[in-house]
Amino acid sequence: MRKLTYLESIREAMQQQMRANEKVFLLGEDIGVYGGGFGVTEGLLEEFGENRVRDTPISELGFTGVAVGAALTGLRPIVEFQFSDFIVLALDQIVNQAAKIHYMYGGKGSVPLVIRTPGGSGTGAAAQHSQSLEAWLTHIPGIKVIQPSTPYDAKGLLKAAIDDPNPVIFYEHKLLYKTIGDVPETPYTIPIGKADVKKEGTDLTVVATSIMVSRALEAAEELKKENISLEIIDPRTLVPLDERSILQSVKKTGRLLVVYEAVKRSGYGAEIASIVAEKGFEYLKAPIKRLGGQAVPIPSNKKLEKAAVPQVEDIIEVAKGLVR
Amino acid sequence: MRKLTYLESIREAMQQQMRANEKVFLLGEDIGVYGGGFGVTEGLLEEFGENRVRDTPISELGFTGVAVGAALTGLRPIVEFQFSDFIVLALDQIVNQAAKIHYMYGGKGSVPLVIRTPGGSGTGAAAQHSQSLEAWLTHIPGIKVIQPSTPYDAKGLLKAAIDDPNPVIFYEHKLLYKTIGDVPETPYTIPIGKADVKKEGTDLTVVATSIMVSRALEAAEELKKENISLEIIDPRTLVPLDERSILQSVKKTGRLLVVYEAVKRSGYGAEIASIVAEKGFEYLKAPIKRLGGQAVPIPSNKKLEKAAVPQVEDIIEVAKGLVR
Amino acid sequence: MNVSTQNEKLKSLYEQMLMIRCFEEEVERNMKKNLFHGTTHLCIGQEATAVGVCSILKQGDNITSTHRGHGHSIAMGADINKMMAELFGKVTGYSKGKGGSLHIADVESGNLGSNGIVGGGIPIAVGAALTAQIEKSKHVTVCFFGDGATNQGSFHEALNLASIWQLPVIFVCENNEYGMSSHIKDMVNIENLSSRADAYGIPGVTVDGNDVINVMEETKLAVDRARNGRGPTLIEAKTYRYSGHSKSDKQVYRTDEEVTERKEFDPILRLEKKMIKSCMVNNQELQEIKYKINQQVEAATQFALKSEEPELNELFADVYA
Amino acid sequence: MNVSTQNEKLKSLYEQMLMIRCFEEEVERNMKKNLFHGTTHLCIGQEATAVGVCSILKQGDNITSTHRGHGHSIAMGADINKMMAELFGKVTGYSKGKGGSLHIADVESGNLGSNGIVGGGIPIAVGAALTAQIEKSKHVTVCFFGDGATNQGSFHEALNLASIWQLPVIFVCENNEYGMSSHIKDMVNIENLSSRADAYGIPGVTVDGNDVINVMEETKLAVDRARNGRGPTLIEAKTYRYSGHSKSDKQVYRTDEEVTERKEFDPILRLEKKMIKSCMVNNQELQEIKYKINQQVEAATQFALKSEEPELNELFADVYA
Ligand SMILES: Cc1ncc(C[n+]2csc(CCOP(=O)(O)OP(=O)(O)O)c2C)c(N)n1
Ligand SMILES: Cc1ncc(C[n+]2csc(CCOP(=O)(O)OP(=O)(O)O)c2C)c(N)n1
Ligand SMILES: [Mg+2]
Ligand SMILES: [Mg+2]
Repeated sequence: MRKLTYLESIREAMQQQMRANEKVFLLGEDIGVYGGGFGVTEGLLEEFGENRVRDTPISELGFTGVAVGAALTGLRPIVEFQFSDFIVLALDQIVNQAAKIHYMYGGKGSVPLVIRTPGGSGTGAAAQHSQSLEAWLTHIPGIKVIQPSTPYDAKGLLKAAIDDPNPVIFYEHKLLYKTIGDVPETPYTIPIGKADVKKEGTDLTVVATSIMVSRALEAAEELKKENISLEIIDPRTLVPLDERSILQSVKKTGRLLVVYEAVKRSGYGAEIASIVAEKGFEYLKAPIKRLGGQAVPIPSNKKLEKAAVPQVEDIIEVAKGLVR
Repeated sequence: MRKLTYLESIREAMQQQMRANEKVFLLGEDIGVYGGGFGVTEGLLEEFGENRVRDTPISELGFTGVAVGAALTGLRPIVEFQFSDFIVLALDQIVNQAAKIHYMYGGKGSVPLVIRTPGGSGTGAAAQHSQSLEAWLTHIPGIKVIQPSTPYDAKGLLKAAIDDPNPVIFYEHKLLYKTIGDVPETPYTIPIGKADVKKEGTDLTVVATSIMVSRALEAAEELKKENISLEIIDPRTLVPLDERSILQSVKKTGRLLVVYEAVKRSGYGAEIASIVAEKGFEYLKAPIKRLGGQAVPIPSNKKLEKAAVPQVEDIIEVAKGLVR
Repeated sequence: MNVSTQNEKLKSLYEQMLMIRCFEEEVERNMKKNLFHGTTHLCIGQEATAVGVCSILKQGDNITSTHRGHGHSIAMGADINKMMAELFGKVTGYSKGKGGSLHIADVESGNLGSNGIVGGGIPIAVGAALTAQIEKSKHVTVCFFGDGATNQGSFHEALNLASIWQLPVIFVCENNEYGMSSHIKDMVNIENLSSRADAYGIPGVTVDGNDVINVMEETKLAVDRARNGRGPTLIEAKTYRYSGHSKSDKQVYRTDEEVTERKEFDPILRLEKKMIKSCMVNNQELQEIKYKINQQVEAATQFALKSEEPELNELFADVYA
Repeated sequence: MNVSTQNEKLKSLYEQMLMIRCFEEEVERNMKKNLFHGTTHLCIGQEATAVGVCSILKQGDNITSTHRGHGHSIAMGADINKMMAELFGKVTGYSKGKGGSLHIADVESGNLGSNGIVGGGIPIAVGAALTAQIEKSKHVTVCFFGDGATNQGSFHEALNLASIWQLPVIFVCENNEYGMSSHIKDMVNIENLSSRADAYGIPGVTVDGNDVINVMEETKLAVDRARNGRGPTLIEAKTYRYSGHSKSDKQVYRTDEEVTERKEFDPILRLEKKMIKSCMVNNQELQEIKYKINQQVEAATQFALKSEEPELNELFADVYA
């Protein structure tokens, strides 16, 4: 099948939706001639013009609010934040406005807004450019939160996000942009709220998100040699969450490890672990383990940066501890 | 002993620290002649003057940044947000600046900043004035998060916060302001990171925060009649968290219920539940339950507003289910 | 327009302003009787701005409003029964009782909503104007906000965006001199807030917000510019709030004398005088109008009282579209 | 001051500017060799602003800087060995290798820090000025930021706060015409960013940011006002960035011709000409200065290369003070 990078598949999803629906347009800093912070929007200005690919000033709160207003009046904006850390400047419009309008207005008015932004560490960009704050948005009713881990998932989920009548946050990962995978050319939708079993296994359920999916798969390869069989589940969408797939897997394996890059404390993995501790308790043969980021700002030094978030070796070690 | 309201005890803590240390000053909207959104700062302008009790424009991001800069250069600002929902506008300064400066600068420079703000629902103020977003801040390394539930705790913890060399978020609760309790007049400190067993019991550990502590105590009274004995633990400070006290209690009771007002999904109760699911697994005789806010924006209608967050009856019902 | 239509127009403006006044006074009575759960922000004294501005708008135009939004909603033709019911938290209200006073909206009719966040509506209005520009609909958006909101970053970012894209939006700052308690003179270091328009290269004008005619005239110019693709305008309407900021306000930050003084410039009385002077109406007719309108607002309270509370399942409805 | 001291002063300004230029060129070489983990933002072409402004400051004064902050740090007297070591992520760096290029700071010496958030440092500078006012220390704070930052809400809120409290802070906008790729002409609808000062009732002035003397003169006036309790000033320094925005910049948004054109106004060459014209130095002396400085920056790279990586336990240090 045709191969695309994660970055290209995101671009293609936007391109195809923009061709299909002229209400879809892009808005963000340097997304035009520069092609966006990481090059995701390269070429789109040429095809769709300045009216639909809008370079904004450095005004995150302002242009996010503009997108909310445009969405409320019938357009379908896709906003890019160069780094997900900058969402922090626009949260009033995302959390107090976009997420609540439909409810506060008693079911009238909707905000079909997509926010795309790369999270994660690994580029040496330090504490203000490397955070993973997706858990924050999962705490807010009225928003959907997506975190694709493969080129295939990225394209199908972004189409779903653009077609969705609600505000959707689409978390990309800097280190995934160059990863390659099979991606059909024709548009397709992956339903929001459906997890994907990335690998079947019998001894331990590993729920991993974003970049951690590939690290978990690597760990699984290693552990196979020691006859330890991991089942790896990628929720793909955090809100809504496919609890059933996770619980079914834990029912089978009796063990759960949740792996995520965000700071372990109060990360979304805590929600997943808690759901299983409540609804899957009788399946459990061992404590629920979480592997998450250390409770430190992300340092710029490469060695420390790597040590700040889970790596393949960490997953192997904890997995062994759980099955033994 | 002398009785004070929760509100008065907070005011007294500020007043005494301002008398003891002229580097302490207040800044926020309408904290002067108006006395602050809920009257907490009433009278302080008269005693300390405009230089130390500063009314700010409606510029949450700006005045929070000003506080960060003042703290970084040696003062000890206490910032008031009229409603905790508005912190959302200032998170860049709290999360990207204040929380990370000491680390990003390699241990040089510190930001002794206190942010006081009321969270919670129950006043009919609707979706943009009733949120409980404390879990967000607990996810950020470099900040401490405090959530007092009684007048006594409020005074001692606020003193600790003001004396602390780090940024501290101090979450008050609108419905607690008028509650009354014993409060010594002389200044005292409650160490940050020490939970309080609000009631001893044997059948079920209930970890409750803020307004939920008193609701849990009420529930315990009711359940006593049915010979169900709850042990109620108030962490008081979410970061750092007193894990030991919680685990010890679960070891004794074998059962855990976590009760919090914030939206259940991704609330701090998920972190507490996950810690016990990992480190207290062998103590558990039953699934870990969480009672949190429904996944909805807070509605203004009184009946619906009440139904959106845990009430005494909910605690009673879930507690019974757990011990039976 | 000829004299008689002009007179009709004036009369309808008067009735709208009076309706806002009487509605707010009824709300104040109900609030004092503790009939509401939650607070509300009254716009008594500021009626001319809402009515003067909205009288210029056409079908398809939009507004964004604030926490002090009852007047804007009524000036956009809101049903006062649904408004009062919303304040009572009843299912017959604009938001089925789930939004309350702070969140009254009627998107279809162009009211994109009140807002509980000071400055929160400003970028949203710019977004609505962007839709109009992209869809070439010729519709304009009016963005209401207070003097205090001009110190929010959202004000700065939104006005700049509207200017560089030359969007059809009119920024209407209702300068009632105070935020909650702070006087605008202590919160900015400039004479007129309208001068902030210069920072964005757009026209700025200060009008007497208690003179409905003045408000209309300047709004007309701004709306015409916007419709013709000539971009945004900042209008500062100087006015004054009579009631406290909200339910709990003890008003220690101003004197009774000041308030009494300001009432001499009451927008409704001024229009009344004008209408009587030009013999458009006589006192008896005015009495009849007032009687009629008070009947309507009392009926609104009755409607609200008779209405049902929302069912419990409403709690879970409308989280997602 | 008399001629000879004046000449000495000029010469030291020249050496500082040259030091910044050579340091940045060395950084660029190291970056091209992929010796760094992470990106960096060079200020080549903008040296006169940093040096001209900081030359006016005294012991105890503070600055806040930006992502493009190497020049500001050097102008504040930073140790280039520690700076280079920081870029290499070594424990001998200003932040023990944990902050990198974006977060170089030296709080004791008055550098309150570079900042990765555009506009993030502006309110922080105002806070430092508030400390000076409350403690009556007579110290001033200089706040550096770019043209793009003037569209951030933090700019608006911070300048307003500084004005209403008349704080001793000087806002220095380095207008190098571009954000990352967007030209400031497309991002604002006004001629001079300095005119935004009017929105806050403070003095605003535009200077030739490539003329170190001009920068110094205007900064002196602003600093004197600030020290004497007469409040903040906004200085717009028009300059130009020669290198790409950061490592990854392909610079498709501007032509080589444009860049070459701009280099005619090079701040260092202009000062060089001036110094030679006034016979302060001859070409040979200049060569010696350049040689000396290049020795120092190469030594900085050597120092960094020889330095140790931080220990793993450094990961957990410094989270809390
Ligand atoms: C972001 C934010 N900060 C603070 C508040 C609390 N608050 C509500 S209204 C108000 C004063 C607003 O003043 P102004 O903009 O002049 O409007 P007015 O009340 O005079 O109509 C304040 C501080 C809020 N609702 N939102
Ligand atoms: C809040 C925020 N938004 C976006 C960015 C990404 N970014 C880094 S530098 C830059 C351009 C800044 O332009 P300007 O303020 O003119 O400074 P210059 O780079 O020209 O020195 C952008 C968009 C950021 N770091 N922070
Ligand atoms: Mg006002
Ligand atoms: Mg620039």
